[in-house]
Amino acid sequence: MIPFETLLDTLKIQNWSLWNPLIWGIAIIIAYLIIYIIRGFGKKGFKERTEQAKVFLSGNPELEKEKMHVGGSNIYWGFTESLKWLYGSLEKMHTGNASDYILWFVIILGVMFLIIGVI
Amino acid sequence: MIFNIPYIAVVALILIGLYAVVFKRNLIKIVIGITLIESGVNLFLITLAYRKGSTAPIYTASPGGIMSLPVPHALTLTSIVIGVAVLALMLSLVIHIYKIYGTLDVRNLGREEE
Amino acid sequence: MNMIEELLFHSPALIVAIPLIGAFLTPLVSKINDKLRNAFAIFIVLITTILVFMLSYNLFAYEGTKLAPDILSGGIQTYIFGGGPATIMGSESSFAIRILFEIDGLNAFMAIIASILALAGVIYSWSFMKEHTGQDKYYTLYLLMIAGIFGMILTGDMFNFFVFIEITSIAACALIAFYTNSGKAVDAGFKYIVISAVGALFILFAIGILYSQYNALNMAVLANSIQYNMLDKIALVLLISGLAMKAGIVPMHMWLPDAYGRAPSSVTLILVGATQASLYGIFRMAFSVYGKTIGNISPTIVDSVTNINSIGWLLVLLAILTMLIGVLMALKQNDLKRLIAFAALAEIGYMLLGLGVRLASKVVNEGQVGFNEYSNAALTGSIFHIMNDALDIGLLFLVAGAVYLVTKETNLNKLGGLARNMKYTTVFFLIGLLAVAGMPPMNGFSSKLIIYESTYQLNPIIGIIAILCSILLLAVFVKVFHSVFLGPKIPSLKDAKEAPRSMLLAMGIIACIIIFIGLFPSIILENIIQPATEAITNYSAYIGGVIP
Amino acid sequence: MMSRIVKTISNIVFPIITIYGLYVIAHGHLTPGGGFQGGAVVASGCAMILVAYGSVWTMKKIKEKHLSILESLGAIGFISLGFIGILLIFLYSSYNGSFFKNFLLNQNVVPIFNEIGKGLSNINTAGVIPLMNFAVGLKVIAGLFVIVLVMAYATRLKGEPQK
Repeated sequence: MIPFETLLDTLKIQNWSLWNPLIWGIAIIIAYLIIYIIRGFGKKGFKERTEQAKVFLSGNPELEKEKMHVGGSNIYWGFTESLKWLYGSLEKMHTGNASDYILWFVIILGVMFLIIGVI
Repeated sequence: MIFNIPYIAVVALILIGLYAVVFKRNLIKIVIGITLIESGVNLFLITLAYRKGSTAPIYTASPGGIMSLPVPHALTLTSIVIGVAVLALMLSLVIHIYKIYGTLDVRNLGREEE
Repeated sequence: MNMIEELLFHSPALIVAIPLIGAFLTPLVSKINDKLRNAFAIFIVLITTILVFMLSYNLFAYEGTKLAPDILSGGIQTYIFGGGPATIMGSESSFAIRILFEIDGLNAFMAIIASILALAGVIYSWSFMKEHTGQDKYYTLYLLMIAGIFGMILTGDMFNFFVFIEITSIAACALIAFYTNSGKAVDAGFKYIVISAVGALFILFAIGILYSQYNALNMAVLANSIQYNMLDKIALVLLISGLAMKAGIVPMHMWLPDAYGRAPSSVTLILVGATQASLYGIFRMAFSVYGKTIGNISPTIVDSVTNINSIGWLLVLLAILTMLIGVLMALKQNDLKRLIAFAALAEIGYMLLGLGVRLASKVVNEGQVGFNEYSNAALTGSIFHIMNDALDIGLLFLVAGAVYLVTKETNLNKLGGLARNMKYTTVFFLIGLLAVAGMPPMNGFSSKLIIYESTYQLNPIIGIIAILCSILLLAVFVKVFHSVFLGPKIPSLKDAKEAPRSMLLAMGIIACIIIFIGLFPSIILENIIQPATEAITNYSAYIGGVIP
Repeated sequence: MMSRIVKTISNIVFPIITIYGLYVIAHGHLTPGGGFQGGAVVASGCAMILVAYGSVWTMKKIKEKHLSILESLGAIGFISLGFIGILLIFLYSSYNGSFFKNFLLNQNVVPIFNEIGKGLSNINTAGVIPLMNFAVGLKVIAGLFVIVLVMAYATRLKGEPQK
């Protein structure tokens, strides 16, 4: 069990400890430097306008640049598809109808009253 | 028992108002429901102010004896003023909705596409 | 008293009154010149912001560096309207009759947030609203709403609180329905006014119940005499559920995506402030008005500890629902603003989680009531997260507004490749994304860390759910970042330009604050958040501000 | 658009309603009533004219813009009266001012306002409160009338010719 003061100390600048955001910032900068250096190694072997520069899509032909963009609704398609049962009921809940919003309010009012008033 | 009648009326007004807001599908009826709830709450405040046999709280014309409490009256007035503003705003929005959609049934409007 | 002290003494009233008089002067000023009116609105909000910062500096500064130490008593500044003493001696006992503003640490903290949002919003509006007609009404309502939010935050009177809620919701409703030619916007405005009218009426009902018992409307006087009997419990239920609906807690949240998604972006920014003010209301009711019974340690409540913990667990449950449903629905949205609105919902869940953990962590030990060690941390994280959420979500909404202004499009399927044309906006979005998801160098991280740690000690599963929701939030915004800013240029958006300068300035202000808080969280935590937490948990000091 | 009888009667009744409303506003601090109630009475008189003559005719006579300026003026007057309570500290250095201070009471500069209630005929007894009532009354008259006017104008029947 960590007391709050210890937790706060880990965030302080003076203590240079684990959760100090400055350390994380420096770590991210160092990581970028390393990436840049690794990229520099590969750059020697890279030649433009050869087979190297072409996009490889499992052997399929490359489409035009504009058609290659993955739209918003296509991202996480698998996730929403596998959770279809959940999303179906969630969408049914959002009726866009002011009366239903008030109905939920009344339900919560009742539940709260049961918990606070009766118990 | 007789002194509880105003409180029963308060609860009845609020429940009728909630019924209208929740189960009626016409925008105007929803607006009426909200006004009913507001009347219930105002009646509640007014009832709190009254004591048996009390007179209006005006010093210059007072016949003496106990007076009813003026603070809830002031609260009720403020609440009525706010109610007028809310009512006007709701009705003007209803006018706009009717102009755009041509209907006042809540089931036919307002659903956002997911 | 010299001039500065005099100004500071009157600043609580001026913070509300200056936007109010500015609101009613705006129609007259706009008769002269449009640019003058915009500058006038910025000027008014700037004065208010300066006053808020002076007030907060005076409240939070260490002893000896305060500007006017005489006007504070026990760290609380009380301002009485109309002058005179706060309480009057009756024939039997003293009773409070005057309307007063009582400002302790939490009030000042919330006022800082509201003033930053208001300043950014009004600067942003200069370019964002350029093309629209009816701007004088827009600015009138905007300033009115700012006045209402400040009133909600600063007031120390229950009925005044109700009045300012209504002022805020009337102005907000008219602003949400600002695009009156769009049916969806008008409908969102109608939903918002129905929700807030019903919620506010139930709050008024609760105020009536409290008034009938204790013959007082003043929060401090009520806090002094609260007994937690059956009627008080009913009033508590009405207050918390009414305010929770206005704050957008699941399952009463459905108005929030509609309203946030359809309002102009500059309005959404200030709506975030209104939602936070409602959340502040829950804090104030739980810890100050009911502070003697549910918010704090008192020897008289040993037999009702189970009850109080059950309230806490209920709030924790609602918070988990809010986080999960907010983030799951956000994952599926295809409309940019609606998506950010659901993300904002998830963020609200974190704040409520901290509050719930605090209330649920009461223990009885050998006849003594006490709090678990982590409960203070939970409350601190929750209060800190109010600030971070307002800034992050506000920044994201501003970016969404910039994207909308440039492309006239908010559908994610039709956007793409904007990073090539809108460099600064992209950087700002990236900052907002990292901050909302709670990545280390940004501000969301430190508050979320405190919330995770304290929640994990209450119940490990809840802590894990909170972390999971944060990861999902990152996933949500990676989707947005990819589909809006990355990818090849879309032909229809070829000639998109960078957002106008005033909008960049507004976004820049918020982004700078985010990075500053992110890099040095301990400065904010020690100087502002901890005094605010101490102020909210110390209900006897709050009572002492009115009843000596 | 109503018949000649309705128009004539409302012409006669309108001044009476207006005077009654102004009475309620002016005696707001002595009797039940005040700015809002009196303003609502006057505005209902204006609404009667609106019903009798039709919204198109009324819109020609009274512009919506002017009414909103009147409304703003009322609100500004109300808040300015609150501000004067603070601003008086610039005039008198020892003045103990605050927002919404009743600065007309207990002072020697304008002694006519310095009285305390004697009866229903003494209107000058409450200091700044009657002035605030007038400001609120102005705002309510203009505000309510503009609401009714705009609503009536927005929902007029376009197909039917208005005489």
